[in-house]
Order: sequence, then C-alpha cells, then structure tokens
Amino acid sequence: MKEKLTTLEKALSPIVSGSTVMIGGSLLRRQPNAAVRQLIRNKVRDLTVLSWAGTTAIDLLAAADAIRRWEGIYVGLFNYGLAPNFRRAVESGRIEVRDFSETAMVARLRAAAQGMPFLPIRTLFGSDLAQVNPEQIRTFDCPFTGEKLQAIAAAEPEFTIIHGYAGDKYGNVQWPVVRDTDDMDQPMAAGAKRLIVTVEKIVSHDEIKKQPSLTYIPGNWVEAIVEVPYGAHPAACDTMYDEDDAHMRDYLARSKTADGVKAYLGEFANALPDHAAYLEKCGGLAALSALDVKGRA
Amino acid sequence: MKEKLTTLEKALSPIVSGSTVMIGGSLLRRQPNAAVRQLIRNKVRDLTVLSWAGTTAIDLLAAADAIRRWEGIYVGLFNYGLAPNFRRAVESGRIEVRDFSETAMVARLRAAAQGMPFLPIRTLFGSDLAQVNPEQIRTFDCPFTGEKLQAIAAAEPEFTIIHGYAGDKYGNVQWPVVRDTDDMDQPMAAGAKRLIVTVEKIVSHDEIKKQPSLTYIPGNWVEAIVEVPYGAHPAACDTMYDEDDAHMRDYLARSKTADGVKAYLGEFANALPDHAAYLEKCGGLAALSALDVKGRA
Amino acid sequence: MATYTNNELITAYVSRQIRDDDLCFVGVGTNGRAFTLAVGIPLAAARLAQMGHAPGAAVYWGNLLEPDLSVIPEHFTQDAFTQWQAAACPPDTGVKCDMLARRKFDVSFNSAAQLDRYGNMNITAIGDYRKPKVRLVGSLAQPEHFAFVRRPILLMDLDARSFVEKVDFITSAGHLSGGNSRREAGLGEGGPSLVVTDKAIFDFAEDTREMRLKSLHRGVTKDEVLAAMSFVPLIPETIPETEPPTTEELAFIRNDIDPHRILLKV
Amino acid sequence: MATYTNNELITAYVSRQIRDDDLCFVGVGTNGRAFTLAVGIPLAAARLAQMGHAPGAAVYWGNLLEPDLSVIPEHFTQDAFTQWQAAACPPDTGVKCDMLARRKFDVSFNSAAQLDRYGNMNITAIGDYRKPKVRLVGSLAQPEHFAFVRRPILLMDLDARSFVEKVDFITSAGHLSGGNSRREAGLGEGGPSLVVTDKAIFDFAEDTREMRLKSLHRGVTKDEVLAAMSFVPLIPETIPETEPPTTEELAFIRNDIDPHRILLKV
Repeated sequence: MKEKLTTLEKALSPIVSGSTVMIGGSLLRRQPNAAVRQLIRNKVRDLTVLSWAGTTAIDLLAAADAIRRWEGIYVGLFNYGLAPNFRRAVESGRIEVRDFSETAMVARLRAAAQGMPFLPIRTLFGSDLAQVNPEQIRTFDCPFTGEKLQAIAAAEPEFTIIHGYAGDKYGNVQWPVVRDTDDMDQPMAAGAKRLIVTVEKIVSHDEIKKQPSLTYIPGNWVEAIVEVPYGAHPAACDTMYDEDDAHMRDYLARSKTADGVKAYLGEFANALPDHAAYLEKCGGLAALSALDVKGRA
Repeated sequence: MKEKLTTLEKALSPIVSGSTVMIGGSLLRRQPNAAVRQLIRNKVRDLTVLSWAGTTAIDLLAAADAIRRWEGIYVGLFNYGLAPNFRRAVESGRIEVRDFSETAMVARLRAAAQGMPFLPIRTLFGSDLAQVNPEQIRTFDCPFTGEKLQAIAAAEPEFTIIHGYAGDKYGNVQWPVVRDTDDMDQPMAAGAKRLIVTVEKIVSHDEIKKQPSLTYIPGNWVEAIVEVPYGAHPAACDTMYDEDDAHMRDYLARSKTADGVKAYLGEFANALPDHAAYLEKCGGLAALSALDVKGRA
Repeated sequence: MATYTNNELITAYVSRQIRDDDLCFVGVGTNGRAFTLAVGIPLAAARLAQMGHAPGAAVYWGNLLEPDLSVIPEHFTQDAFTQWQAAACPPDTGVKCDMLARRKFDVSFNSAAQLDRYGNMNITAIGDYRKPKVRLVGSLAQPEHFAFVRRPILLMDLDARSFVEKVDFITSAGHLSGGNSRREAGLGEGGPSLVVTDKAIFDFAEDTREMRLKSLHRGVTKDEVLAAMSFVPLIPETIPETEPPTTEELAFIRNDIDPHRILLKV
Repeated sequence: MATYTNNELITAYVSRQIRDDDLCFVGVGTNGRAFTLAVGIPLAAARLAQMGHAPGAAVYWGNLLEPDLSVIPEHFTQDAFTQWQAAACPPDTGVKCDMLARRKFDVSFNSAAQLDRYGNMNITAIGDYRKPKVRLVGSLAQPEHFAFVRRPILLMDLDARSFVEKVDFITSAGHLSGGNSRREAGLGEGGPSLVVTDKAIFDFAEDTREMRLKSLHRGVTKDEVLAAMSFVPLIPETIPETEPPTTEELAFIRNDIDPHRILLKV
C-alpha cells in the first residue's frame, strides 16, 4: 500500500484560486475547519465550493472572501441561526449561489460516484430551483415510460475535503459503529477526483484491518491524509467532542461586521502558522478536552 | 411500532403462482432456503424470480418447477460448479432467462430504491445482454452531454425475500460489524414493495436500539419477519455457520437426474410440515451446530 | 374548562392529525421560537399521538428512523443526537431521500419565511434570488416534502411578512397557481394540507387549492387573523373554534412528554 | 537452468504484467482447474508483484478491498472469507461496481467458456441463448471488466472448444469485429489485453485487434498451439519463448506465497 500521510500544508497546496472544492460534513458535524483555516492562510480566492448542509466551514471561507460560487442544499449555522458572513456575501452579490434540494444533491453525488454524467429525479417540477438552473437541472422523457423526469448533472469538483474520525497512514478512514449518520461524506468520497482527508487521529493499519467494514473511505480513494486533533473545532465531531458554544458565540458576535470577522480570521487563521498553533490559541488540548463527550474512543 | 413477527406459513401465504419474487443473498451466503422450501411446500408455480448471485435458493425452486422466468447476474453453485436443476430447466426451455451484468442489476435495484423507473449505465454496448433484452435495456442520449447511455429498467418485484442475521419483532434487522458484505441485500430491501425477512434469531428491541447504525433493514420497510435458525442451510450464514459440504454433495449427486432431485425435494421439503421438521431431518440443532463458526454471536 | 397555552393547543391539534402507523418527518435544529415550531411541537405531537390513538406512528428525525420518543433529549447538542436510541440509523442521508421519493412519508412538519395563497413556500431568498435582500438557508429537503409527502403540515406564526400573496422564490412547489396547475407541472398528489398557526388553522380548498380559514383558536377573531396576513384567504360562512386539548392530552403533555417545558418552551 | 511448473511460469509471467499501484480485480469461487486459473494464479501473481517490483499493487477480491495477501486463506469456505482481514469491506457490491464504472481498476483476471478471435467472451450460454445446449452461469461483472478495466488479462487453457472463431453469445464485448468497431459501439478504451494459456501467450494487434501469438512456453511448438485453437491467430515472423520465472520468483512462490500448493494445486 502507498503511504499518504502528510501535512495540511502539503495536502492542500494543489488547491489554488479558482479551484472547485467539495466540503464534507453536515450541519455542526465534522466540518473540515482545520483544512479551511489552512486554505484561508493560503489566501486562495474565487473558489467554487460544493457542500451538503454547510455551516462553519462555508461561513469561514465566505468571511475570507474565498468563495465565488456555492452549490449545495443549505448554508447556515444550525441552531445558531443564519450564516452571517455567507449571507453578507450573497446579499452583496459577491457569492453566486446554486441551490439544490436534498434528492437533487444526492443525485449529483451518486452520479459522480457511479461515473455517470447525471441521475434522474422528479422532485423539482414547479420549483424555482429548477427554473433558475437550466445548466444543471433539465427535464427529459423516461426512455421506458415516457414520463417527464429531471436530469441532475453530476457533481465533479477537482478536490474533495472530508474530516473523519480515525484513519491509517495509507488513507483508510473508519467510522465508529454508533455515530450520527446524517451526512453524505461517503458518497462524496466515492465520487471524488482528488480526495484530501483530515482525521482526528492516525491509528495503525493493524487496527483498521481488524474491522474492514468500518472503513467508509478506503485508502485507494485518497490522495492525502492528515492528522488534525479537534480538526472540526469550533464545530463538533460526533462521538468525540461537541461544538464549542463559547467559541461559536464569540464568532457570531464578531461576525456582525466584515471588519469584526476579519479581525477574528486574523487571530485564528492568518496570524497562526498551523493547526497546532490554532489549538494553542484555543487554550491547548487540556482546555479543548472539556468539549470531549463520554464514550469518546 | 407495529409487531410483524409471524410464521413462514403466514408470511409467505400471499405469494401465489405467477408472482414476481426477488430472492436475497449472494453465492452461498444467506440464501433464504427455509422460505424457499416453504414456497415449494406451497406448490407455487410460474414465478418470475429475480436474484443477485443465486445458488441453492434458485436451484431448489428450479428443481420444483416453480420458475417461469429468472432475471439476475448469476445462477450456479459457487465452488460446487453449475446449478444442475436450473441448468436443466433453462436448456429444456422451461425457464426463460434475462441476464444482467452487475452494474446493470445494481442500477435496477437502486432505481427501485430511489423511486425511479430507470437508472443509466454505459456497460453493455456491444454485449448481447443488451441486444436480446430491448424491453429492459435501452440506449438513449444524455440530456447534458448528448453521449449514448443505456437505461436499465427498475426491478419492481411484488415480493422480496431476504434472510438476515438477527432482528426484533418489529422487523428491524441488524448485521454484525464484521461480516461478508459481498451482496446487495440492503438495496433489495430498500426498493422492496412487500418485504419478507427471515432471520437466524429474534432479539429484543432494546438490543437493536443500542446500535441503530447496524440496522440494515428498518422495520418500517418490512411486512413480516420470521425466526428460522439455520434458515440458509445447506448454504452458509456468514459469522454464524458455514455451508454444509456433505449436504451439498448429496444434493448435487441426487440432482444428476430430475427424478433424483424430486426424491430429494420430497424428503427435505414436501414431506415435512415446517422448518422445525427440516432441522430435525438434518439431525437437529445438535448436529447442525457442527457447522457453527468461531466468533458466532 | 381547562386552561392551556397556545403551544399546548397546537400540539394537541397536530397530534390528532397523525394517524396510526403514519411515518412523520420532523426537522432538526434552529433555536428559540423556530425550534418550538419546527422541532418541539412536532416531537411532542408525535409522542402524544403514540400515547393515544396512534401507537404505531413513527418519526424520522435527522437520520434517525423511529427514535425512542419516550426519552426525548433535554439538550439539543451533538452528543445528545449521537446517543439518542432509535430503531435504525441508515448509513447516509440518501436513504431518507430515497424514502421521500418513494413516498414512504405520510406527514411532514414544515415552516417557511414566506408562504403564499396557494401554499408555495420560500426558505431560499427574500427579494431577488441573484442579489437578495435576505439570503436564507437554501432548500434542504423542503421541496421533497411538498413533492412526495402525503399530508405536509405547516407550523408558522401568523405574520403579514410571512403570509404573502406570492412568494419571492418558490423553494417548494405547493399548489402553484391553484386548480390543476400542480399536476400540470408534473407533480403528483401531495402539497401542503394544513397550516397551523398561533391564531388559526387553515386548509386548502379542494377545487381552487386556495388557502382557506378552517378554524379560529379560542378568543381569536377573524379580523385579527386577516390583520396578520398579506392576502385574504377563503373564509367559510361559519368558522368553528379550534378544538381545544382534552384534560388527558394536557396531562400527557405536561407530566410525561415535556415536563421541563423544553419542547414547548417559547 | 531452473525447472518450474506451467502454473509457476504463468504466475511469474502474470506478476510482471502488474505495475506498482495497480488495482487488480480477482474473482472468487469455482474449484479444481478453474479455481487455479481464476483465483489461485491471480492471487499468487499479485502477491509476487507486491513482494517484488510492485509493492503498491492492490487486489479487490469478493467485496474485500486490499485483503492482506501475506495471509491468503488455506480453505476457501465462507468463514475464511468472512475472517480475511482487509483495508476495507464496503457496505455492498455496488461500491465495487461503481469503482469499475469509474475506471478505478487497472487489471482484471478473466476466464471464459468461449473466447473468439477479437477477444469477445462468453460465460452465458453455448448454442442458442433461448434454448441453449449448455446454460452457463450468466454474466457477473465480466462485461464491466472488458468495458472499463484498463488491461484485462485472460487466463485459460488452450482448447479448440474454448478458442473459437465466433462466440455463441457475447457476454463481454472485447474488440467486437476488430478495428474501430469497439469504439463505434460506444465503448471506451480497454478490452482484453493479454491471453495467458498453458501453452502460449497472446495479445491483440494494434490495428486489426485480432488475437496474435506473442510467445510460446518453453518446449511448445506453434503447431501444438494451432492444433488447440478453432481459428488461426496472427503469427509473427519470429516467435519468442515466454520469459521463464527467475529463481527468486520461484523461491517466493514456493516458500512464501503457496508453500502448501493450494493456489497452484492443479
């Protein structure tokens, strides 16, 4: 097997301004925020960003003016309300949006995973989601029944970034048996062209191969894997730690203005050399362990 | 929740001659043979049978002259060679076959699960599998790229029979963490109209809800669940027991002629009132436990 | 005569709309009043139905199929979701999407920033989609609910900014422009069936599919309702009072389902 | 000069066709000679490649992605498959199908009841499809291998009943009628690249895509080869001898990979 363990800097260096990037996680779970802060440090711009239910990762990128277009089902901050920086950028016209409903986005992800240019749905008749996006949503006739269906174009980002629980140096990433499964990370990984995975911890391959059915991202699909403890902070990694409520509230408060959030980004991303420095800035592992949940592996 | 625990007799009584039935399992794993023997006792005829990689279940039904048409990717007896009774029936023209390659059959199962009349593939250009089956495999143009694709019609059996590991009285069926995943049972269950599940053992709902992510067939999808220990015999149930080599060899020997296998069916299906009697006929649980594998739950 | 809160009235009313063996979609997240409407009342109503006339009723919440409603989490942080026991927790959200497309859901609970005369809803953008006055969250599975669920129920406070003649953006196609327009657009049966508000209940006329005042909550006048809407719904000759909760329903809600007033807080 | 068996010769030859980081599909099951050709030799060759020039080579076997080839099971009963450790074991076989369709596989190992001049293969039926002389197993993923895998390798004993002018049924489209016919039919790059037999190796001519004799195993004559085929393949001016296994390759096979002669038994 090929060793794919590397650093955030090396793993993300191929992502340049103008790239198309799929961001994994859903709501406050497993947002790849450590990777996002590195992209912000790298000063990438004009990204086309795809997501499922995006929260902190998308809002941070929007705050850094890194997004030209977003495509997905949701951007908000879950129980913290709307995403202030994303909202500001869309309302000012800086970010173009292409909204997809869940069955439509699922079709895009599965089409890519199956090597197909599209998959059919029948959800969006009469919805403006279809009306405003003829480039990716088209009505056609079923080759068998003749009924009207909607073809949804495959999601084909150049890069896919997913934050996972644990993996080995070959890129095999496993989930715990009991977890919050409300996401689309595995289909995203299955259809990825260049897949970069960050994990809470690196474990031995011997650990992995004992329970191969828990490997939801096979190393064969992965270009690079990076160990980033608390890599989803200030969001949560289910079964390991909860969202950081104090940090979220501080982020929201400082996001009331563009200047406020620029200062936040300066402190928590641009001014810091790497993720280790971010963890120190957040009080270090000792302080962060207060977020750990019982039954954490 | 609704109680769905019943007997093989009651669960299978809606399946009459002429029905279309999907049979779960793959190769020698989890063939729903207890249910098949009940169908044979019920003397159903002219079934249209769909399967993934079918072995004992399909060959037993063929031996009983219960199949009019079969659709799937494979019928054989794995490392025991060709399926003698299925082969005899196809060569004599009694069984019509519709062959699908794996991506084609996967498309049929997923289409049904997604509520779509078809899904696209691009596998079968130039293959006689497509040429002989215009009713279910049709070439069409991609609504986006214009490239030629092949539409595969959804698999829509009236009944689906799957043999699982363990489940509760509400029909929630779970798999063990480490198992042989080389099958399509979950997609079959997801697209089923009337789903009948047999399991090795019934466990409490409290057991099930501790690890909900192990539930691969939610009770919500199930019409009836039946407890049938060694329900896949003489095939295997991975993690619980292996195939019965002696029984398989005896079955093969007696399948050399139509009369031979009729005698076998008389002994092991028609002459017996139920699955309990079959287990006794096979030496009882004591004898069968010799097939158990280590680490059996 | 029992006294009760508006949330208790709505919870009891909604619970009676749930039939035995119904599969109900309940959303996750948001906070404050939005949480009460989107999560709190639906969970309480589903549990109340289970305890009464609909023991076989089930909920799909997040990606949990049939979570144990006898122990609804008291804190809605991630680990509470992770630990919540359920009958099933499918491998990804695509399974729920497939069940929606296969019309496995009987009821869904929905809220929107805008809802119009024909039950079209908007959670995407206020103003121009390209340069909106307010960018909202997007769409989630709201279009699926109106496309595939048998009886979607809207839970919203009556407000002239929310109840508008025409939504700025159709996230979810309801009854479109009324009559047969929904069918003609290519959609099947479904679309919003009831609109449950803090002042009144509405349904949709069988023929024109226009929103129609169905009942007024005790003490609420027709004029108060109309004052809180930007369009005039159909109004029948006589308007019944919304059936109040029974003492038994109130006891279940207060003692068993939401003793600490978490679900029906605000 | 080292002595070696035909199976050792073939195993060593095939292992050299595997490049570093190749993902190789290996089939499961069958028994006797068919097992040696479909499972035994491919697994031994893949492991031999890993131990030598291709440490990054991986195998997809059954639904096991990268099973540990340093401990190949000695008994191919179900529990041996269940217990075999691997890097991944996806939730269902559909994942493997998707990887095939996305052209993730570099090499596949295939065997057929019939193979023709243009590398079309048949594992479905001998004679008339509707009322066959011999009904075979069907198709499995054999059409996918020829449609999507970069370099499919056929492993078959040379036999006039198997090597036919035209297959009775095209299960897997190889090079169809040669030339550009494969492309014209709608297929992409791929199709059979090599045919490895007990007597000789064949490839396919770049222009006509006809099967072409590539090398003869030591001691085998051209006439013996032609006597075991129902059509005459392209034959070059000079026919090299199939490169024999090195003593190091033989040592790996005999001492490390298949010490009990399970994989290369018959």
